[in-house]
Amino acid sequence: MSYFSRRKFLGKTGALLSAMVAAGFITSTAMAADYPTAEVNTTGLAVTDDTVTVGILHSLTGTMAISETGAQEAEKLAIKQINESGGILGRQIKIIQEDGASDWPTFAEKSRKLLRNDKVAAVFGCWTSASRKAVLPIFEQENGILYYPTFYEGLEQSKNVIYTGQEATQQILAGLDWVAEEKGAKTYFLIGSDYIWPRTSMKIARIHIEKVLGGQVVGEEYKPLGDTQFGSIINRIRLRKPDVIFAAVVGGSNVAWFKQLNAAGITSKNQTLLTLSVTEDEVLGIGGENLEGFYSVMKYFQSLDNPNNVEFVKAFKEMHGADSVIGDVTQAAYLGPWLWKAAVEKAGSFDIDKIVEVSRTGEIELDTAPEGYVKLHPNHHLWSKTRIGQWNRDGQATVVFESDLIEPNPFPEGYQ
Amino acid sequence: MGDFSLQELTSILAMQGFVGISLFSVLLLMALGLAIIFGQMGVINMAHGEFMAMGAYTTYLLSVMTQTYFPELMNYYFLIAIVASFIVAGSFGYLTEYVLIRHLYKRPLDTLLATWGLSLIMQQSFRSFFGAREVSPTLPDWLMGSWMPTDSIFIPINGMFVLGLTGFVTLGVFLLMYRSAWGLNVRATTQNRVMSGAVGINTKRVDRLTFALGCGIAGIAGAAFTTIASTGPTSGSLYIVDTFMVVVFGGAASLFGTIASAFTIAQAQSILEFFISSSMAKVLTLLTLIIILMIRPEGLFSSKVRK
Amino acid sequence: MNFVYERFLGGKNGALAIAILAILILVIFPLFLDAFRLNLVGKYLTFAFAAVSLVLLWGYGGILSLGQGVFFGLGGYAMAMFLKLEASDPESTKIQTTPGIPDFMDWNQLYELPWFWIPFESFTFTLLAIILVPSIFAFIIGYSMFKRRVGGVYFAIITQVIAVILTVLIVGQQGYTGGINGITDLKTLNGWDIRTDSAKLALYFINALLLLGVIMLSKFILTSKFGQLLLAMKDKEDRVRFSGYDVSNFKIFVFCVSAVIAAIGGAMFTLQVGFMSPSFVGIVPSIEMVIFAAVGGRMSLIGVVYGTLLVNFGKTGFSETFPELWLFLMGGLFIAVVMFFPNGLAGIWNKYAPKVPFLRPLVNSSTNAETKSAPAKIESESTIEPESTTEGAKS
Amino acid sequence: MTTTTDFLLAIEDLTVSFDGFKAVDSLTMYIDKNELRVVIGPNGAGKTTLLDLICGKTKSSSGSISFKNKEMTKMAEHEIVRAGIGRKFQTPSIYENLTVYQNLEVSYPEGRGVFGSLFFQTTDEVIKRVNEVAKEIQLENFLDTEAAILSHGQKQWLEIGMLLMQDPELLMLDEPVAGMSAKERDETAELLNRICENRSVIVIEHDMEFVKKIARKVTVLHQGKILAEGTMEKVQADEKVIEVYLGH
Repeated sequence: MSYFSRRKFLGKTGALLSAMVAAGFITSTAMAADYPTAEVNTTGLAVTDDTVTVGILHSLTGTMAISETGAQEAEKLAIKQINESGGILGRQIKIIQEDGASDWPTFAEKSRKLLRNDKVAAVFGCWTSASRKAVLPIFEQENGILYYPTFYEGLEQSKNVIYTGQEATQQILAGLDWVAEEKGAKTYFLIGSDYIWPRTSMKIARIHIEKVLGGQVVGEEYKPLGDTQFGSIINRIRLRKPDVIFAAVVGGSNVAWFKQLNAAGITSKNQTLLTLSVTEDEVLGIGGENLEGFYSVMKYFQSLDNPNNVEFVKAFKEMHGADSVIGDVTQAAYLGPWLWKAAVEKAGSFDIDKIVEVSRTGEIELDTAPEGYVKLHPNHHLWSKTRIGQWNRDGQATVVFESDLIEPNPFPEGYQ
Repeated sequence: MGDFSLQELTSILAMQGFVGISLFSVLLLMALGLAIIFGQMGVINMAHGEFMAMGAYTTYLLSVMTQTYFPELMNYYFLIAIVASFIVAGSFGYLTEYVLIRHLYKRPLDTLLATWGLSLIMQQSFRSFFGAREVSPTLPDWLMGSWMPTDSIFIPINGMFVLGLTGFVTLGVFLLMYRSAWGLNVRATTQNRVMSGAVGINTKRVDRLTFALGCGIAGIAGAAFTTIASTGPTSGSLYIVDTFMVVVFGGAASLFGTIASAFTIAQAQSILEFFISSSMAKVLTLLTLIIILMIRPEGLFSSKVRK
Repeated sequence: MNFVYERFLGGKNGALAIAILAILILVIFPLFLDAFRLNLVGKYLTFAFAAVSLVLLWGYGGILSLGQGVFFGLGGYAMAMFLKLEASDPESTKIQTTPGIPDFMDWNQLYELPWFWIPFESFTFTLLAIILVPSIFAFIIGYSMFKRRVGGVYFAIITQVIAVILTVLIVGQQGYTGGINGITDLKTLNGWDIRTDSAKLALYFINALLLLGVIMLSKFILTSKFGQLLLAMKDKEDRVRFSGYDVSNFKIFVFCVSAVIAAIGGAMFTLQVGFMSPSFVGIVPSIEMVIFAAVGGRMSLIGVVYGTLLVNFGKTGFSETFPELWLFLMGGLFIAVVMFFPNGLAGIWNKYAPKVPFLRPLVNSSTNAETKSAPAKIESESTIEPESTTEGAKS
Repeated sequence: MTTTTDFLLAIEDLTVSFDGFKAVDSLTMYIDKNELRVVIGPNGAGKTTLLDLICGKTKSSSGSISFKNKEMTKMAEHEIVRAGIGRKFQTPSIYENLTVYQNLEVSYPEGRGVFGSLFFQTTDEVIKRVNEVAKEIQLENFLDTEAAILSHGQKQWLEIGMLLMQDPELLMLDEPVAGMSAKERDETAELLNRICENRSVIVIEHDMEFVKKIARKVTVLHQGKILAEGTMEKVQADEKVIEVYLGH
């Protein structure tokens, strides 16, 4: 997390990696021999007889570093575990990490560097939609593959991107259905930060509330990113008295929003609140006492009680410190390298086109995901369950609802 | 809509009024330090937000330490944290003046740039030492929740606390600047630096202490804002532009101007915000300010002084 | 010809400096850098436009604008709007509710092209807009500020606030502007695919030539009486005024010119990078542009190009290896330049190059020889504070 | 409202107040063509403010200033200069980082507009004029010297030279010999006597010895009002003047 501990960690894994390569040398060459480099890599990617190079591209500096830290930690954990278990097609994975610096053009520049100069076989990275939009043309032009971990607004489906987080309908619809049914909600107040993801999410939510649930939207508000004054909006909420506040506020604003909500006397005792934008990462900044009793809708919570997750949490804490927390995106980022491994092994090749081809079959699946079984849909998104967690004072959530596997639908008919 | 009673409407009105006052106190607390420095030396401190964040992190550290070593004192640590924030940010400000600012007095625009460089370094230091994620000091229970003068009026306690603290700090600054011997020195130096030096005022020391005082107040603001907003490496930069506007709009070297300016901006923003979207409210407020400044470049509240 | 030689190139020394820069960016970079790095340099050179604009405005005019990103952005957005319309033909947007409009409009429930987008279907209009929109905007700001004698720190802050307003507006009105994502996925320019390597190479050369052209134009301005008056104003504004010059007109003009120069950079940025976003409009990019100029030497048209290249190479290089250290270095560099080398690289070159025998012929050439004057000192800025801040009365 | 006069400059009923304090109070004063007028008065009498008002640096509260029968009070500073009024400041106000030559050239009254200045060419006529003026102010051997390193007296002369470049009909000098050596004072007095031959000059001065050398008509200001006016001898004999200024 901090500068020093990260350095320590880098040193540690460095040593670990070399030790592992040495130890695993015989098995990996034996396996790699079954997959000659010339055959598994026909497009000149950075694949040698015993290594394959991938890129990690997240913001380590700037405002987004807050959110992206967990994602890149999870990706490194997954890669380390894959390497420990013999690598991929008998090859150890090497990482080139680049800093997007919370700046979209920098993301574009770095992704071009990774694809063009470093010839990486895959890239795990990006967090905001803006950064993804900035790199997308480059991935399509250079024919690279990006594993993108964040839950996002949908309306996109690129051959060169695998979306390991949920698209908007997966996350939103199940949550709204639950709150309508369980809480008997009729009136909704929508609030978000002013950019594409909250706006698209709220658009979908409004249509669902009005057309499907027969409820009423009594307010829809957007705050500029970084704004920290929520008093006026809180008063408007009081005026409209919604059954449910449906929130998608992000970043520093998010902290101010919950602190001021709590101080204004709006707590879970008198108000139902469902948010799309609070994971365990955010709770650290907001403080559990300000969130207690409110609900988040996510596909993953750190408290999930299944063997995969218990092991994942343990491994993550071993690698990144006992007090680290794991949020939805962190888990989705962790899936990236594993999904890539599954695709490469199924294709028997590192070639992007072949990976895309097998990804399109809808047969790439993971039994070992911390969130439970997931399967890649031909539209490059994941089938996943949606869960509702109620926050406790200690910053962990109690899962109060879990849906069936939901089909990803990035271009939802009737919701556009 | 439409189905609420007169009493509810009055309550909302009262609470909305408090929103404006609360924003006013936030703006004023941030602007005070900046205004003192700007009024005294014509220097705009671009790292002001980072001095604020320094206060916020000091509060966070104290909260963690108290929780670990003296959990029974959790109710009181916050008061100590405010003082500590003042001292930490103030000392660092003192150091900054000594190392950086004093070499640049004749070049105000360069000071602006140098303090920007400083703010980059400070932000990255926060990130390196505290991590990129936001932190949240545990607040004492008495700062949570709201005060209810009637059944339907909720006044946030943290908002009142910030308001009270702002009043206290403003009063302190007033007494210091206008009722103390030291304040007389400061004002004399502002009026005529050469003459003040000639009559035996140590103008360098006055500058250094003024800068430290301004930064220290930013530290207090940081401590106070942990109750209402986030603490992260870049938290300070969220406030900085609004704060500049308060200072510029209020006119230099006038405590009253700063107060009046903060009040006007806060009321305009919060009233507009109630009717139109926040983004547009912000755009409109800033735009109006710029237009007024074009008409009255000396700031709205400074009196005409002969040249 | 002699006129051109003296005024646009700045005489023998100036011509030599421009020639060296031209060889570097037109010959050496294209020969020795791979396509990716060359494209990066192309991007950096678009920032150099902004840095050059700051030499005129800040170095000579003494007017610090912390909102140069506004103009960079206006130019960039104008170009992006044209390219986006070309990329949004009905065929490639047929999955949208309303085919034929940019994708982000469709996502934001717009069903037809907003009126202010329509003229951007014309390339000629777009080129005109890149020049005219920033200059009109700068004229309005400049007129209302400089006629009221707002300057110094006040002007810096007001330009900064304008940058904030524009950013909030772009982000908040995403149906019309693409919001925080910006305008992305730009493909062709009048049918020419700008994403290919050959197109990028061609754009690189166009950009480099434009930059050299802008530098020569700036040189012309600075070697004229106008340039001398700028320096004179920075030193003793009242003297210039009481010599019969309308000082504000000069400031407005130099502000407009600097706006146009930055806007050209922005337009070239969009073409080479393939998108435009509000992250170039706000405070941070605007101040970074000032950093480029400060590091290169605020008084040197050529120096700031090297400054821009150096800072950006540093940024890219360092962030590949030590991302955390970069901000420390950048902040430290900035403080160091302001405190110890107010004339930046150009100043250092001026000071130390004469001590190296074979560099001696080059000295003065790549430095601030824009006017015939001796190297101008960085004086205390002519802060034209509003009247009230000047205390004391003389009688 | 202004009456038509033969005077070059007619100041009538001029008042300016700052927050109620009247720095110049209902002042009326006339300057003839080719007149050299010296204005004296104790500190705070309103002397510099008067010059500020004439050249437009300060705007009057009421009253009129008419130059060649043209009202000046509403005009911008540069327009007043172009009408033919030149003003020298109390402390030498020259461009320190330009050479003497450039200081003078920049003051040449052509290419005064934005575009005019962009395409301004240094013609032989300009060079001739610069050399003439440089000779007049005894700086002909310093043309390539950076102005910053001139002596204080030379800076004062340079500023006068910059004004002469524009050939103004009215020249206003605010304490032109302040800080000069005795020799420089004498030379300045000669310079003033030379240049006032075909223009009017207003001089503000404290140094009575110097005033005696140049003065033909003296105006004494006190508290923003005219206390006395006339020849040096007459003024020196005036009781009120002795009381507030000359006496002690």
